[in-house]
Parts: sequence; C-alpha cells; structure tokens
Amino acid sequence: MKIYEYQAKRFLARYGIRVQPGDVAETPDEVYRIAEQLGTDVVIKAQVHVGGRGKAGGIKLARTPEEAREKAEAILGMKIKGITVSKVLVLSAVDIESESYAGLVMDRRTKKPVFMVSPAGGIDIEQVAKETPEKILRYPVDPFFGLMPSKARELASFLYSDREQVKQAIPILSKLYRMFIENDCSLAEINPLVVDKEGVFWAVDAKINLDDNGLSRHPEFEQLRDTEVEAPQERAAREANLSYVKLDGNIACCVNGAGLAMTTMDVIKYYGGKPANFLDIGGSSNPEKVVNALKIIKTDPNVEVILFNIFGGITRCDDVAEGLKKAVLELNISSPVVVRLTGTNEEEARKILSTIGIRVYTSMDEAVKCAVALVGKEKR
Amino acid sequence: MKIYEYQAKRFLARYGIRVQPGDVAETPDEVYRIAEQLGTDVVIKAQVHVGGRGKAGGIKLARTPEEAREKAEAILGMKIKGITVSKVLVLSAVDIESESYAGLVMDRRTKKPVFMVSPAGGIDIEQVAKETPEKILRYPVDPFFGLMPSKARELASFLYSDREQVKQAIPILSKLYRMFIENDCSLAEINPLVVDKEGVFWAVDAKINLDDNGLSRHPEFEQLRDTEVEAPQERAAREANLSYVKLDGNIACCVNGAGLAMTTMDVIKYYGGKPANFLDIGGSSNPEKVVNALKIIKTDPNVEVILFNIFGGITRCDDVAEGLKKAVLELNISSPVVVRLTGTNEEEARKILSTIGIRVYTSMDEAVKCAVALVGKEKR
Amino acid sequence: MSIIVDEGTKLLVQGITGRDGSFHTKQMLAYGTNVVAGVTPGKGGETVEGVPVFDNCREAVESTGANTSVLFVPAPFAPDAIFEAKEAGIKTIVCITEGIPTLDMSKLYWWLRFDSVTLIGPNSPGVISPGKSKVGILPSSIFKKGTVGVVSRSGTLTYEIVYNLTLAGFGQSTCIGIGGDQIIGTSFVDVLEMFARDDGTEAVVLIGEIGGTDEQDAAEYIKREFKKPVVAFIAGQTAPPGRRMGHAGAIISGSEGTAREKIEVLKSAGVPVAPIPSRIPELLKETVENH
Amino acid sequence: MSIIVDEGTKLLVQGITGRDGSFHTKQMLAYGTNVVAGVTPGKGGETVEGVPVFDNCREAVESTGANTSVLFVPAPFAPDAIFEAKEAGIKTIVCITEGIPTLDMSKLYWWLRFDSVTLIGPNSPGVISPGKSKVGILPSSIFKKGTVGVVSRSGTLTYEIVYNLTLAGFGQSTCIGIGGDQIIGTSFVDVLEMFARDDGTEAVVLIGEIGGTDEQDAAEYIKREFKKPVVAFIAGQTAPPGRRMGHAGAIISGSEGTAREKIEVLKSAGVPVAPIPSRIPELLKETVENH
Repeated sequence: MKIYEYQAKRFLARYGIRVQPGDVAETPDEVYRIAEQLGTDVVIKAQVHVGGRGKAGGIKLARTPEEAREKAEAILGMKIKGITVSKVLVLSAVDIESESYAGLVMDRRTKKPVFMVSPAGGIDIEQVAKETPEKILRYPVDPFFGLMPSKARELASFLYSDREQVKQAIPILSKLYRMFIENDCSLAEINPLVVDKEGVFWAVDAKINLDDNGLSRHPEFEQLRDTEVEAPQERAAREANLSYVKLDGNIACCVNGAGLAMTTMDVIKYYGGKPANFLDIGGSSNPEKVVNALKIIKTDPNVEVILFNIFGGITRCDDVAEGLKKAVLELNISSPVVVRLTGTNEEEARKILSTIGIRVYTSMDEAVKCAVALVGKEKR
Repeated sequence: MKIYEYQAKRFLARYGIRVQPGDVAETPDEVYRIAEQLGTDVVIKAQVHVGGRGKAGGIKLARTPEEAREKAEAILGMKIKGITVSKVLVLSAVDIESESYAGLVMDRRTKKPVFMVSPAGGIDIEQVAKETPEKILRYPVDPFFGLMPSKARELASFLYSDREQVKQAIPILSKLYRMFIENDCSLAEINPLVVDKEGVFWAVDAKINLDDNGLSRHPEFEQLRDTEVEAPQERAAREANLSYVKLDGNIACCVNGAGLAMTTMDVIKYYGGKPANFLDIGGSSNPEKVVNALKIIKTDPNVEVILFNIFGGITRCDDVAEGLKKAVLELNISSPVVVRLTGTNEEEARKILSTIGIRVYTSMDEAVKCAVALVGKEKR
Repeated sequence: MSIIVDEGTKLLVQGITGRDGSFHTKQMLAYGTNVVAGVTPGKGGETVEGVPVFDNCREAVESTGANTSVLFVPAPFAPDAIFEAKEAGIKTIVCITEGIPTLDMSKLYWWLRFDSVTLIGPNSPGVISPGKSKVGILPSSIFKKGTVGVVSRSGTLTYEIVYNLTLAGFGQSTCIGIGGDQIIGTSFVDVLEMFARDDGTEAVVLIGEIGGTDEQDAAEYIKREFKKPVVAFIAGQTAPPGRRMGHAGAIISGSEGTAREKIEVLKSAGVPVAPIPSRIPELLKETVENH
Repeated sequence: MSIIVDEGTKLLVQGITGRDGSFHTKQMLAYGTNVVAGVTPGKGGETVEGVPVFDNCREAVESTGANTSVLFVPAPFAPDAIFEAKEAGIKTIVCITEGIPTLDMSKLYWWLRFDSVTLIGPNSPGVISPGKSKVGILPSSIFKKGTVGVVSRSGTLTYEIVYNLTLAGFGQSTCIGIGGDQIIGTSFVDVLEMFARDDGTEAVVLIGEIGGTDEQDAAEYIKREFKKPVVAFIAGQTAPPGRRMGHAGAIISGSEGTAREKIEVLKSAGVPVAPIPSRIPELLKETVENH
C-alpha cells in the first residue's frame, strides 16, 4: 500500500527523524493560513501516489502567504499522470547545502531488507543505479541482527566525508531501519536527505510503501488509505475481497487465479483485443463472488464484451455458472458474455448456462477469439 | 550474580506473573506489621543465597501477627549453611492445589536458553532429572525467534492436562522467557508454580541468577547486590577488580590467570597443604593490583603462608615484584612469602625480590612444596 | 523418479481440522498420498478422514514419522506453524497459506536454509509427482505420469498448461507451484537444480510472471549449466507497471520485473518462450527433438 | 602442518589503535605473523607499527585480502565487531575480549555456524602455530615447533603446561586457547576434529577445568573416534561448588561440572589425566610410546 509524503513524514517524525514544520491542506485558504503561521518561505507539494511531481509543476516555492495561496490554486486540481491533486503539503523551505539518498527496500533476491545509500540525492535512485552505480552502496541487512552500529557507521561514511556529519547520520539510518521493520514496510526512502547551511539534517522528501501482507498486524494503517483516489471499481473489488485492476480496453475478464487472469489478458491482446481489466475471483467457489465481480465490471462504461475464464479445480464450475446466471438475470447485463469452463463439474455448469443462452467453450483460445470477434458487433 | 527470592519476585511481578502479596522485613516487628496488614495466614521465608532453607527451618507458616513475630524471631539471625539470615520475606499463604516447575537456563552445551518444565514441582529439578527424567520436558529456545506461541503451548500442555490451565499457563511461560532475555538472566525458575484451589496461578518460589557478563547493560542491577553477605575480602576484591574466592585453608595464593590460580590450589592440595583462597590478579602488570591483592589476603586471619605464582607473559614479572616489594614494606606483612616467577623480565624480578629477602623459585612444584613446608613453622 | 514428494512422502497436515485442511486431506488421500498425521492445537486425539490429529508437530512426528508437512493455517498463525514443523524435524514444508508478512518470511527463509529445510511457497498450490504423491490443492485429474518437470509461480495457470501438456501426451515427473509471494522458500533455480539431478525428468516447462528477477536468475543458471531442454511462458505481458496483479509478487516495480525483459533474457539463454499457453506443447516437442 | 592459523593467515586486528591492540600487533609482527590490516572506526588512514588502519572491516578486507581477525575490542562493542568481521567475509575470528554478554554469544554462535565461520573464544588468549603464525596474546618465547597439539580453556595455565612440554622436548603443532566463557565459538570436540585431520599433529594435550560438560563431550568423542594419543589435565579439583573461579565458565552448578567427574569420564575414555601440570610430559611420553 502506498501512502502520501505527508503521511510518510509523520512516520519518520515519530521515530525522531527531523522533517520540516508544516501541514497538509486541501484548499488555497488553508495553504495561506499554514504559510502565515510558519512565517517562512514555504514549499507547496502536491500529494499524489505517482512520481514526477516536480517536472509536472506540482512543487512550488512561495515567499509570502499570498504567493502561497496563488501557487496552491495552480496545484490543487491539476492532473499529474492522470491523477487529480486534492491535497498539498505546505512546508518551511530548507536552505540546502547537500542532498543524499537513504532508502530501504525488502529485496526479493537476497530475501533481506536492503539498505541503499548514495551521496547523489534528490534524483531517482534507479537513474543513479543505471548511470553512476559506483555512487550507491547496497547492504543487505541481516533480519536477525538488524542494522548493527558498525554497519550504520559504514553506510553513513559512504554518504559523508565530514566526521561530524557521519556521526549525525548514524542515528538517522538506525531510526529509518527501525521504522521500516516495526511498521512492515516494503519500501522506505528519504530522498533527498538534506544537510542545510547550518549543518542540520532534514528528511526533505520521503516515500513509504507498506507491505500488503503486513497490514493485518497494523489495523490502524487502514485509515492511511486514500479511498478517494482509487477507481470506484477497485474500491468495490477490495471491499468484496477480489483482485481487480482497471485497464483501458473493452473486453472485461473474470478469471479464477492471478496467473491465469494475467494470461487471459495476454491472450486477448495476442488475438487483437484489448482487456478492460484484470480480475481474479480467487480459489473459492462462492457464487456470490461472481455476482460481485459482475457488479464491478458493469460499472465500467468501456466494457463491450465480458469473458469468463474458469479452470475448475477447487473452484467448482457449476458454482461459477450459478453465480453468473444469477448475476445476468438480476443485474440486467447487456454486454455479451463468453465463457470458457474446464474442470470440476464442467458438465453441470454447461447445463446451467445453456438455460440462459450463454456460449461455453472448453478452449481458452477459442473463447478469447470469440470475445474479440464480438467487440463492436453485438449487443445482447 | 545471585539475587534474593523477594528481588526475583519483583522481576516476575513487573512482567505480570502473579506473586503473593507481602513484603520483606529485617525485624520481628516489621514482620508483625506486614502480617497484620495482610490479614491472612502468612509464610515467613528466610532470604539467603543458598538452597535447603526449608529443611533448615527457614520457612514457617503463621496464623496470626503474633505468631508471625515469634516465628520471625526464630528465623532472623539463624545460620543456614553458614549464612546468617538477616532478611525474611512475609507473604500471604496460598492454598495449594498443584505444584509444577518452570525454569530457563542459559545452556552451555546447546548454546541456547533452555526451557525446562515439569509437573513435578516444589522439589529440586536436579533430583527430578535424576529420578524421574520422563517428568521433565527440555526445550532449547532458538535465540532468534524466541519462545514461539506454538512452543509455549507445547510446554504448557506438558504441565497441565486441563485445557483451561494450559491456556492460562501459556502467557506465564512467555512472560518468564521475555523476563529472562530482557534482563540477561543466566537462570530463572519458578518452583513451585502453584495452581490454588480456585484455579489461580501463583509463582510461590522464584530464583533468578543474572549473567555477570550482562550486568554492564543493566547498571541499575548493582543495587540488587547484597554487599553485607559477601565476605569482606570478596567485596574488596570485587571493588579492586580482582577475582577472589575465600576458602578455609592457610596458604594464601596470588596468581595471574584463573586457570593457573585454580591449578595452584590443586597443587597445594596435592602436596598436602590447604589453600586459603582463589585469587586471580588478571593479565595486567599494574603493581597496584599486587598491593590490593596483598591487602585482601592480609585480612584473612587463617593465612600462615603467602604463595605467589606468576607466569610472565603480558604480565611482567618485574612489575609484580615491584608491587610485592611495595606491599611487604608498606603493609607490614608478617607471614612468610614464597614466590614462583617465570617468563617476561624474570631476572629483574629476582633482583628486586632479593633486596627484601624473599625466596624465588622457577618451578611451581618447588614453590608449592616450600609453602606447604612453611605452614605452622615460621613467622617472618 | 521425481523431486520433493514421492512414494516415501509421509505427510503431516497442519490445520487439518479447518475447512480447507479437511477437504484437501480427503482429496490427497484419494490420490494415494500417504497422509499420516494432522495437527490442530487443542484438537489432539480427534481424527479427520481416519487420520490421527495431534496437538503439536513434535508429537505428530514422534508418533508417525512424518517427514513432510503441508500448511492450511491462517496467515497470522502460519509463520509459527512453519517454525514448529521445522523444530519437529520436518524436512519439506509446503505452504499453501497466502498473505504471510514479508518480514516474517525473510527471517524464516534464512532460518530454514541454515538447516537445509525445503520450503515450497508460501502462496503455493502445492507439489505433485503424478502417480506417487500429491501435496497441496492441485486438481488431481489433469496430471499424468511422465517425464516433463513443471515449475510455476502460479496456480490455475499451471493447471491450464499441465492440461495442455497432458492432452498433447506429455506426462509429468513433478509439478511444483513455487508460490506467488515476494519472498518464497524455493526459487526457480532451486527447482531446476533438483530437476537437473532427477533422472525421471527429461525436459522442463517453466511458468513465470511479472515481478522480481527469479526468471532472469533461472535464465542465467540454465545458460551456465542446465543441460535438459526447457521451454517457458511468462504471464503479464499486458500488465501495467506499478500495479499488483493479484499475487503479492506480481508487480512491476520501476523498470524491474517486466515480462518483456524476462522473455528476452530467457530467449538469449536459449529457452524458447511461448506467446500463449496453447503453444507450449508444440514448442516443447520441437525443443526436445532439436536438443 | 597445523590448524586454524599458519603461513597463509592474513591477519586483521580489530581495535588495533588501543593499548592492547597496538602492543600485541607489535608482538605478533615480531613473531612473523602476517598482520595485513587494522580496524578502528574513525581512525582510517592511520598506521600502527606500519600496518594500515581502516574505518571498517569491509574496506580492510577488500584492500588487503585479510582472512582472519583478532579482537582487542572492549566488551560492549565486541559483538558488533564479530558481526562486522563475519559480514566482511572473515572466516576465522579470534576473540581475546572478555565479558561479552552470554545472550549475545548465543546468537553469534549460531549465526557464525550457519556460514561455517570459526570463532575462537571469547576470552581466549589466542592461537599459535609455532614458527608459522601467532594470533593473540600468547608469550612467543615458550613455544617450540613440533607435533603436539595443545587445546585449553585457560591462558597462563596453558603457558605453564606448554613451558613444561617445551622443556621436556615436546614441540607443538598448534596451541589453542578456546576461552574461559560459558558460551564459546569452538569447543574441545571441534578442535579435536581439526587435530584428527591434521597430519602435523601426532598427539594432543587437553587442558580442561571445572564448569560445563565440554570435557565430557570430548571424552565421548575421543572414545568413539579419535585415534591419536591424548593426555589431559583438569584444573579446579579443589574448587568449591557454586562459586565462579575467575573465568565466567569456571563454576560448578549443582552437581554439574566437577573436576572429579571430568577426570573419571576422561580416564574411562582411555585418556590419562595428570594430577598436576608437571606430570604431563612424562605421561605424554608413556602414552605416545604405548599407543
């Protein structure tokens, strides 16, 4: 789960890492008041879950509260990579002397949290990795011992040559690690970690992703989720315990299993179609799940054809067919429905679906080809 | 470091393990007041660092405050295995239904904290181990994962057959483990762990030893040390950073290194003598250490001969000789001193000691034989 | 021959009294798997489908000699259950459970490695050596005894591909779902190493997906030293970056983990990659013939 | 031949700028030990006795190829220093430091085992293979090249016994002080296993003391499979129970760890035990001759 910069900074502050004073605002007037209260030059930063805010004009400096209001008017409501900005973070500006990078990521290859530090801060770490890899020190942290003082010192020494700065950076890195572990993060980065003209350290920008599998241990994190920026279908799917990702095609798919669902999208593309979504109804056979899935699909106006791809195993084909029948009758589904069924109770499923005139295939390829052929051609 | 039952129970209580209400007292009147305040039958327990209190008459039940005062009079001041009782713990008596054992020890062989539980509580666990080993479950706890819930349950199930009791015992075992780890214990046992007639769990007796090497992490534990029961020589040695153990012989020894110090005792015994102490002055060459060592030896009235055994390596023989010379002159040492010196700067040492007429040997055996021969024969 | 599970597998089912645990115990018994014990704390003494239930793994292993376990334990209790199985001496653990916190898996991964315990999963559909033993939730009917090893990060996609293989006459030595999570106990390379040593496996079908670099590592390993023919499929060619596609591990992070890169790396290691699952059997046939 | 340290030892001194570290660096260099690097955080760039000092172990190992380290680091920092040495790739760590909390050692012990790193100590005087390399604080002059392996829980007692051996004409292959703490990285059995494989060692002198069961384990191992002649000495025959005799590990707890029991068990394993150190050379002579 992604959280916003302002939320990430509250995590950092709770662990004693210094962040700039300021607050989050949703209107230009609020921005004015915050700037007035701060009484300093301020930075106004769009709060969105995508990168490239700066280039898109989502970060601006203001010298007066009036200027802050003006700048906020420009940022609030703007679109960054398709996302409308509804919140900005207003912060006292920092007089930057140097910028570095300090981040932790749960690394799949080493199966350890990996600490990455670079004196080349303020830019995307992937770019640094590509262009000047010698400027990154990567250290896979042993999960049993954590970040030992010797290693915190070694990382800090890679960032700074001044011994006083090394000394000050050590506890920041240790706190960042503790924050990462205690909150089940999958990513936590401070970029840039700034030293100002007076030698004070500031986490000027921060990003935290929380491990979805770890959320169960932190029920309070649910309130960090910004349900307003989720596509309504995605919110509904999450609440119905379905895996759904909206895409921009017109063939909706409804599949049991994530790998098969991705593959169904790939096969649609292969045969010249465009998938409208990723949707995994999971392994259980509950007909209600199918109804919920169709409710979600129905709200997507781009959908022209609905494709079911069910490989019965634990999932019973007849259960899916029952749910589909119920949904088609209750929800007044107007798009044509193409169904591929194989496996457990396939025959029973065919019988159920034949009563409502739905085409059933055994082969995924045939079903997909049929769905692609139906696009733009037919209303049910 | 050993601590008293009343101190151990404060550790347990801090971790939420139930102990009987009560307090520690040093006079019969205090015992009376505590018993009066408790308003129940009370148990009066001698606080000593040795086992076998019960058999020695150091634990008594009293039904009234008056009776408590009487019993306390008998216990306070009594000697248990040579130790004078100066403190008693006064506790509300518990109506015992069952007694079990739960203990943790840092195990040298498995290099792990080992949990031991036995439904045969209230008796010495070594005795249970010898006579009915099938009544003990030993579980070496992985130090990285700690006591996982599944294992706490398994241990609890070994103690109790009643499922409600199992459920209640699980958190007690988990708390005991956490207490053990967080306080660097080397031993922590509850014996007996009692279930009373109402099904309530009580840690009726408890013993905790703290890891000497871990004390540096817990400076506040120093105040748990009862310096009054230490032999005065031992306290002085501890304060001077020397390792000293008082024994009941008459040949004092002063050695560099613990293994050689033990061996010197063994060789004294082998040649028919009796060592007055174990004393290791350690590896450093500081003459002051030798002076401190002799100050301590001097306070032991049983000492008739003083034997130095120095194998010079890092320890310089001349430094030891300087210290010895200084001490003999300043402290007015009347017992004969026999010295064995070998190694670094041996010649210089011989010269120094020849000026004060001390016999110097190269062979440990010869020095020891000389010391043994001198017992009862000579005053310097 | 086969790998991981076979006739010698003596299975312990952790969470046997639950809905999924009892259902799949029945299925596994029906397939012929030697299910010797179950564990559910507090339910010791009961039986499920004739299988004795114990309160803990230690008693189960001591009483039955179980050497393999499968987990149908809810995520919050699964790390402890894995821990317990290992402490009881189990050497192969198959974790069906999904949703275990990644940090817990990081610790367990290394801790199990230290004692050479094989963990399949978490979030795995299980392992089957057709005709010998099935451990997990895979639908028995689609598998056929043979000499193709199948290894996959997925569940139903594996069934889809195995179904195609079986229809085309390719039986399987062992099929393994290594699991869809970010940190899993056994990687493609680990399984390939086992297949390399297994006389019963003559060719391998590798089913990857977006996210991580496990397929790239496999490609490198194959190029370096794997001698048997391999064909592959990568799911998620049309998946958008930055979005998790069901599996916790199926996510393109930054530029890492795209299907395109995986396909290219596999191809450059000499592994043909099928564009869609239905092409796998013919590709396998060609590859085996040209090998 | 020899074990643990030899001509190939490239030594890193952790805590080299301290009083003990610099003094013993000089001594080790004088003995001919190949001291290639030192580490003291914050002192990188300095030199001690001509040895370059680095800020951390990683840089020291990368720059010098050090394969062994010795610790002269105060107890509160020693666990981290051991950790750091291992993370930098050091495969043999000799810990002179005394007073490390036992719980820290418990964790480090297992963690080092997992990667087959040899830890000698803590609270060890070091290791010497006479004429080849000395790592630690042992006084050089008493040692003599030869074929007797010496292993001991003690410091000066070892010197005493080696002194007797050398005077009697018995040179040493390697002498190891395994350390006087409760939890130590390398036990008697571990060292005996190394001596068993070492062609340069023809007989062994084992110097034990009260506390623990390491000598009993050694006796059992010797009885079972150790083929070379062994003689032993056990210190603390007159030590009272329940009192710590200097070394953290030298304590009789309950009925465990008495000298009497150790001596009996060793004798029943066919190991002659000398009553006092001066008897060891003659006992060794007899034992070797009768072997």
